Amino acid sequence: MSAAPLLQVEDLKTHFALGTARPFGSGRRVLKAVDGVSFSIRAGEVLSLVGESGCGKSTVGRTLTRLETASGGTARLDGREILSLSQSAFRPLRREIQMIFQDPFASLNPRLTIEQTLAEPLRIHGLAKNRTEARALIAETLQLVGLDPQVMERFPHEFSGGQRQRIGIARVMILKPRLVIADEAVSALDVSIQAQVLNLIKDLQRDSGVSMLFISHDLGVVRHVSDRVAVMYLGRIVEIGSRADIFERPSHPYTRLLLSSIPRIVPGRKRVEDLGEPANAASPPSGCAFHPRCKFATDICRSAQPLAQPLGNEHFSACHHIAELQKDHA
Amino acid sequence: MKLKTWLKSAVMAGALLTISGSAMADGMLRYATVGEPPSLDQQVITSDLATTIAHHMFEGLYTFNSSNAPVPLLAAGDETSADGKTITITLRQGVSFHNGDPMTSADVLASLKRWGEFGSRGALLFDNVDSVEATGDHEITIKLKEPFGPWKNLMAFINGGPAIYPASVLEGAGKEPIAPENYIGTGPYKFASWEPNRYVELVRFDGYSSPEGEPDGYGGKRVAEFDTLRFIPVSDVGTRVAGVRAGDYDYAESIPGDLFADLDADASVKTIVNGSPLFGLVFLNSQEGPLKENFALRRAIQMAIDKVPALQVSIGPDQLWSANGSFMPKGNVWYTEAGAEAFSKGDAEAAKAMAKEAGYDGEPIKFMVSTNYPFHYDSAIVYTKQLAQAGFNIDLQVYDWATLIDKRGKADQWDMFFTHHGFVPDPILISVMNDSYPGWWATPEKAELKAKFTASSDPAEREKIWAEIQALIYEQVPTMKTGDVYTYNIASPALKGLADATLIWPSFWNVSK
Amino acid sequence: MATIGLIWLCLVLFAAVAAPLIVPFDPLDIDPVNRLAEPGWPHLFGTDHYGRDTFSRSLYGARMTMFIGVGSVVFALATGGLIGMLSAYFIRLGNFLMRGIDVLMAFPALLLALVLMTLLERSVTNTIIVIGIVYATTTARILFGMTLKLKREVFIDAAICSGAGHSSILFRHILPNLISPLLVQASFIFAFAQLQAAALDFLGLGLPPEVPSWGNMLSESRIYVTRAPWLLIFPGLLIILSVFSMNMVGDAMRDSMDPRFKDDIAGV
Amino acid sequence: MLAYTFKRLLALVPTLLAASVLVFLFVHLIPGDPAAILLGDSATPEDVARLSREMGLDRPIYVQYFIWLGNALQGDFGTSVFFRTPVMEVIAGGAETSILLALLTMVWIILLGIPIGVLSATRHGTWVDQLASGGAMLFASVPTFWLGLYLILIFAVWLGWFPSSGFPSIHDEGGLLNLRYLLLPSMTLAAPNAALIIRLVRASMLDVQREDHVRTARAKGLHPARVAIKHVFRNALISVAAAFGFTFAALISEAVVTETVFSLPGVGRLVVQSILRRDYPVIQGVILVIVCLYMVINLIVDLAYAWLDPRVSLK
Amino acid sequence: MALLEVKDLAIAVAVGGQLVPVVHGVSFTVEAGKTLGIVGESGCGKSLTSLAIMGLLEGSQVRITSGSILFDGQDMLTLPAERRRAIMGADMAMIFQEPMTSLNPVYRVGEQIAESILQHRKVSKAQARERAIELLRLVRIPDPEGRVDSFPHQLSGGMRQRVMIAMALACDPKLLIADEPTTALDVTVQARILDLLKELQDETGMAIMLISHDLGVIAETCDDVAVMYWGKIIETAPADELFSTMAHPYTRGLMASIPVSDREVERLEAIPSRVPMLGEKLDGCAFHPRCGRARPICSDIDPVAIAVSPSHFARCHFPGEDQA
Repeated sequence: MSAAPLLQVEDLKTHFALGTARPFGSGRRVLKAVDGVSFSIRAGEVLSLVGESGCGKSTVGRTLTRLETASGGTARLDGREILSLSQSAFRPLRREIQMIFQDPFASLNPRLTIEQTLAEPLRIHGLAKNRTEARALIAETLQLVGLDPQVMERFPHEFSGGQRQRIGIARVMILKPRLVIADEAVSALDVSIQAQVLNLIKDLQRDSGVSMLFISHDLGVVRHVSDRVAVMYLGRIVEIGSRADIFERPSHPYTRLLLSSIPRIVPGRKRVEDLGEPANAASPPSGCAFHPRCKFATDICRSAQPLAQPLGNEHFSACHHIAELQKDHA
Repeated sequence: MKLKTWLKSAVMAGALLTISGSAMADGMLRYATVGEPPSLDQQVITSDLATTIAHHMFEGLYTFNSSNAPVPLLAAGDETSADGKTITITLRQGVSFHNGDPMTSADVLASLKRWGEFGSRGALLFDNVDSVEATGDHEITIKLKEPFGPWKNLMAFINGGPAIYPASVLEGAGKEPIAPENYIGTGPYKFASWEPNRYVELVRFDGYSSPEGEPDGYGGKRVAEFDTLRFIPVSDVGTRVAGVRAGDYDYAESIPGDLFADLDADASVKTIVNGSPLFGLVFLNSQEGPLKENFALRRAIQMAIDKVPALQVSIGPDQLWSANGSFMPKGNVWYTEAGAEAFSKGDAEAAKAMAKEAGYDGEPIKFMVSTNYPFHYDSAIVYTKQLAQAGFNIDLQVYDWATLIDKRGKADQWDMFFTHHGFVPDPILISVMNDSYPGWWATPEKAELKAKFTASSDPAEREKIWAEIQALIYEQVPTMKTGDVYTYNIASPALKGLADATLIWPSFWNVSK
Repeated sequence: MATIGLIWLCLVLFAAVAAPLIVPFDPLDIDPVNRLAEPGWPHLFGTDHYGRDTFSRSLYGARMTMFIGVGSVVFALATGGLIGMLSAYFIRLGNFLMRGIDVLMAFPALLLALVLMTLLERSVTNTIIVIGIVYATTTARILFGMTLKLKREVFIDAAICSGAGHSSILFRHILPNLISPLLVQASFIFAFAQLQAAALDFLGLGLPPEVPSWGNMLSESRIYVTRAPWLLIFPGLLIILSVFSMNMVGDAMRDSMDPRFKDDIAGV
Repeated sequence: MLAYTFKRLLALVPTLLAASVLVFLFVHLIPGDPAAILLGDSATPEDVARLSREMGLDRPIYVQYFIWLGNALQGDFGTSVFFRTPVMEVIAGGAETSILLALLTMVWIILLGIPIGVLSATRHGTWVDQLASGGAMLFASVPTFWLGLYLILIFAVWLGWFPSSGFPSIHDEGGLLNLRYLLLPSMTLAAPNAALIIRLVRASMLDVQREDHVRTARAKGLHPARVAIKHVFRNALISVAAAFGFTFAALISEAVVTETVFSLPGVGRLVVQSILRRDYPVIQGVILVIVCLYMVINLIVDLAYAWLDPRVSLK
Repeated sequence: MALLEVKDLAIAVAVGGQLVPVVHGVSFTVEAGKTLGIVGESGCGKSLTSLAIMGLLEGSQVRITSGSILFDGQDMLTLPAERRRAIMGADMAMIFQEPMTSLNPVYRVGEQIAESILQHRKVSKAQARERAIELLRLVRIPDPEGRVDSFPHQLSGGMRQRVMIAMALACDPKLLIADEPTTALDVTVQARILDLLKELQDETGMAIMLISHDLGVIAETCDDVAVMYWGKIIETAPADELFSTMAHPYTRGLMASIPVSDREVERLEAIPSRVPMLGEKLDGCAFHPRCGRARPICSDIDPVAIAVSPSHFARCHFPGEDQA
């Protein structure tokens, strides 16, 4: 694998102000949705970001596409810093970073035909000289995602969820981006349809060699599509590593809890003990945010935030008790 | 269960509210007025509404009897010197103000002086007055520069006239109306309260000293039968009518002519026609614009108008209007037909020809009218049509009264405007006689006749001069009279002692329920 | 119900357009001889105190109804809609503009209209503007809210990701989605504008009195409630029917666009 | 709660200030000179100019504004040009009528609007519902003054059940019985507003009926009436409460007309009359008081909202 | 006798005055103390069926057109409303998918639990409150004395679902219908709720009817499973038997579509085409347009349930064929 990553994210922070400012108050309460996240994606690689709702995984994607404003940190696409660009300076770069959204019912403008929806990015980025050329490109892309080009005259409400998600993917692929951020791209779909779309995404990724940040809460889906996996908990990455490392040698108590919680068809699952429910992101626990639910937790976990510890082969885990956990594997 | 009890008590409360209707307040007269008076200070305020209320508490030295002749009220009598320049008025004794102080010549002197300086109509008399002095506790002497005929009429006309106030109230009083707490007069009712927007209330003055003699017009004996007179503003005319019919008011003023037939036939109300008509006036701008000094053009306009349809439309039944060209009503001493043949020709062809001769080239003539008085507006609509038929380009501008009054003071904003004029006992009081009244009619011909008119105190001669003035008005057309309008009021049939016709303002002494 | 409303409104529209062709009398023609004539032939709805034909005036009144309705709707939607939409989209500008709207909205509608009307003098245009301003404020509020919601829609995010600029997002993505709520809003403004205009006419601060509008007809004949009842009944019923119809049509439009009714099958 | 109320009150200041400038400007741009009106028809322009000067109406408008504002902050809205009494007194005189009228109207609205709305929603789609919502729509389409005229004609003139117009204070002779003067006006005023509340109660109950928690309540085996009142209506009340703010504004607007029709000595008619008289201080005072009142009502509605909906936090 | 026996239940939706059938003759039984899982994709009619059993379709545009629902020997469909309500919330209780919206936001959770108790048991308010606290403790809510006075919005999703369960258990039901009880929850929370349900079942001996789209959830919790597709039950079997030998091609396709976290597959075997909508018209076997092994007969004739084993039925003309 090449050394220079396509996307290099360092210490990314996205904070939101909660409520309105008080006239004489002591300042705003802040929700630290993303609080110091670092990772990189190489060309042609699929990195999954996994975690439960409210862990900030979607915010990472939205920040990288500049739908949210970063509060700190850097993100370099091909070495070029993108978070500090103005919106207008960033606009040409949007072609490079595209996003697939979760909800296939909401992500298409109900008032535009499929052709209008797909022609818009072409027009903006000047990728088609005229309508004929645009229509040819659109037809080609629709075929690529498994739709009949005839459908371009129709409106979104005439399609099923799976078809709409294909249209959403077509809108992304038509720009031939270098990085695709897929935010829960299949979680709103029925199981049988989800498989179709997952297969499509996987095929397109492999054929075009596009890099991908795949954001999902579904570990099954994640295991199916990713090269590497990052696990997030309350705004931070707690473990990152190759697919095999994460699923076969999970080295963070939270990763283990996640994996053991998935209901399995094959009987004989052994649950990891869970001591509580997820904390509120607006008021995270001190120290290691996971400590109230962790059976390994000691005083240091309550006071100090653990740093990412290298476990070899680009596998990192942010846990104070990494040694004890490692013992378990043996 | 709870709901039931609730409902029951609600129904009972409702029934109670309904039954205990208008059984109360027999000692109170409830008078529905068209609105709220601006102030009750009679010396400076000329609003008829104000006088309707105020003449129950303020009195002048003289007042009018039923034939509109001045008779003494607070005065006991008067003497005029042979040269007509010195008038000595003796005051009635034993008259006291509402505050208990006796009325003396000091009070009268102060009142006359303030009126002379600041009163609305004071200047008409005081321009001719050399001096006024108290020549005894109950005697006043007025020295005139020249003999002045209308003096007693002016003194008797309480609207904007010399109401007698205590001297103490008048200390420092200027043009500005005096405040309600200073409403102290000598009349049969005294001021009780003014609840803005709600009512003005007068109560019987127990220390009242009435003039003697049979009641005749406003003269003669006055007896306050009611404990309270309450004047309630009810601006919506439909509500006023409904209110009298429903028994909520005893008296309501200013009722539209169209309802006359119905109301006259209705046993639950009594109609009272006003004895003295008011009349509409269309003023023409003598200071600026196309009509300035172009008397021929003005006569053309006058020629185009037929007043009768306007009266029919705006007033209704025949008995409530009269197409009378004289500025004073038929039967009045001042009645004259001089010039009045031009009153209501309505000849469009002739008017067209006259206008052409006068050099009229179709430039717009701005005609201002207000909707606050429906009869102004209705008449103006008819005139506008008639004038258009005669080829005049009339730009009808409709404003509310406040705006119109504001605009008419600015000579460049208008050419004609519609207003009306109440009955006055002496032609000198008619607004067009005032040089500074908007329209600003002040030709040398007028000045000459006016001077002669005021200098004479011989009634016959004054009538003759007035006829000349009226003819001049029809010739120079500073204003056009639109006809006499006999307004009428309605009353509850329960009111006793009410005259069949109102002299000028309704009065409620000698009236009971 | 809504169909009947629609038919009635079409009739009103027809009367408004064709009034000059179908009226039996000139609505301004004064005829003192025939004043206050009862309904019958040739005066179907009787005559008023000028002797003007009430039926002809009613037909011309339909014209005014349409003028006032359409005029104030267009004014309110154009100004209020734009302010609301831009305010929500450019939220900084919005905080400022919406403050202004708040101030205007602190005045009860009719009071605001009264004061403005006194200020501007009575005329058809001014009546339209004044009523338009009154409803522009509510329209701005509503559109502000709707645009804020639309702004959070995923397809807007998608458009941003495609690189769409402000004008494209505003007019290509947001505005088309506001059309149907705007239509519903328009129908209610239309209805309320009629009542508001009639109230202004009644207070003597609406259309110039010579204009044959239903409100003016009511206002100038209110004293004839017993003397000539037809003068109040006909224009009154015309107003009620028209406002009622417009409300019905608006209701039907709102129901048909409301997504919760579409969700019924899937939603149980 | 107190802190929140205080904060909200403080936030009203800029809006009020802006409103006061607007009021002042509007009022002063109105053509017509109060001095001229005061002096009546036969006054000459010279008289008018003199009085104008005495009243300070010839000073620059911003000077007049600051003088007025300074006094207003001390609770002094100046003196009525027309009545020559303090504006506050004039307004206070009208306040009793208007407040009683508003209260009585609210009673009607609540007594009629809420039960009929609830009935209409629970009988959704039946003839009861169609009658109620159709009737409500009809009443919302009737011009207030038209309704008022006919109510006077029928109930005061023909039947003689209620007084036709006017309102003697309840401190006057007759006491509380004088409230009967307000029955017809309050019914007139209530008609369109009750109609709106009926429609609103109905619509929000239908909305709440679709919510999941109503299904939960039904799954408990509760009687449908109990579900309708305790779960559906109670929750619908939240959005209905918000509407009472708007209803109040509508009430003020329509009170102007109703008070005129019934010749009630209230604040609404005072506005119209003062505009016609060009009584600037009163117009300014009344409008500003109404704007303040409206804002306070909105604040109360917000507080009620928070009280009704525990999800709304005042902190 | 089974606790719940549903026979030939057919449901239709009124659309513009016409009844569109959406559930086509569904039959199954729930034994006392056992768990039946109903699994299917969106629009298969599983939720409608559960609402019909609970009696919650009343007043909507949905009608039960035929069939019977025997609960404890009584036909819920012919029972007078009064008596049916006496069963609802007492002997038969239900929890729903959306814990966020299924609780009334304006009442404290204690009041809402107590309401159920007061409805069915003659107890005082204070006693009902005591019982509510007890129930909160039963569903493992920490600090039940404090939580009883919380408003729903002050609780997390998992906590709210626990409150829902407590409410359902208020009158010791014989049957608990759980409609997608964990779908809206995070996976760690889901695991805890499922564990709780199992423990409660062990403690109280109630029967559970669990509706879910997640085969994993069904496999972990249920004794028996019914698979629904387009308003029909297409396969029923005891859980272990179903997951070892799937007879219907749809069930098999569903299984193969799921990416699982415990092994890696290069490519998922997706079922082609789209999920049919409820009320759509389909002839023959409803699954034939998507079935890889459809033959002419499949598009003409709707198959009946065929016994694969004594307790295992599948509605397929060729059940069990191509079994891997």
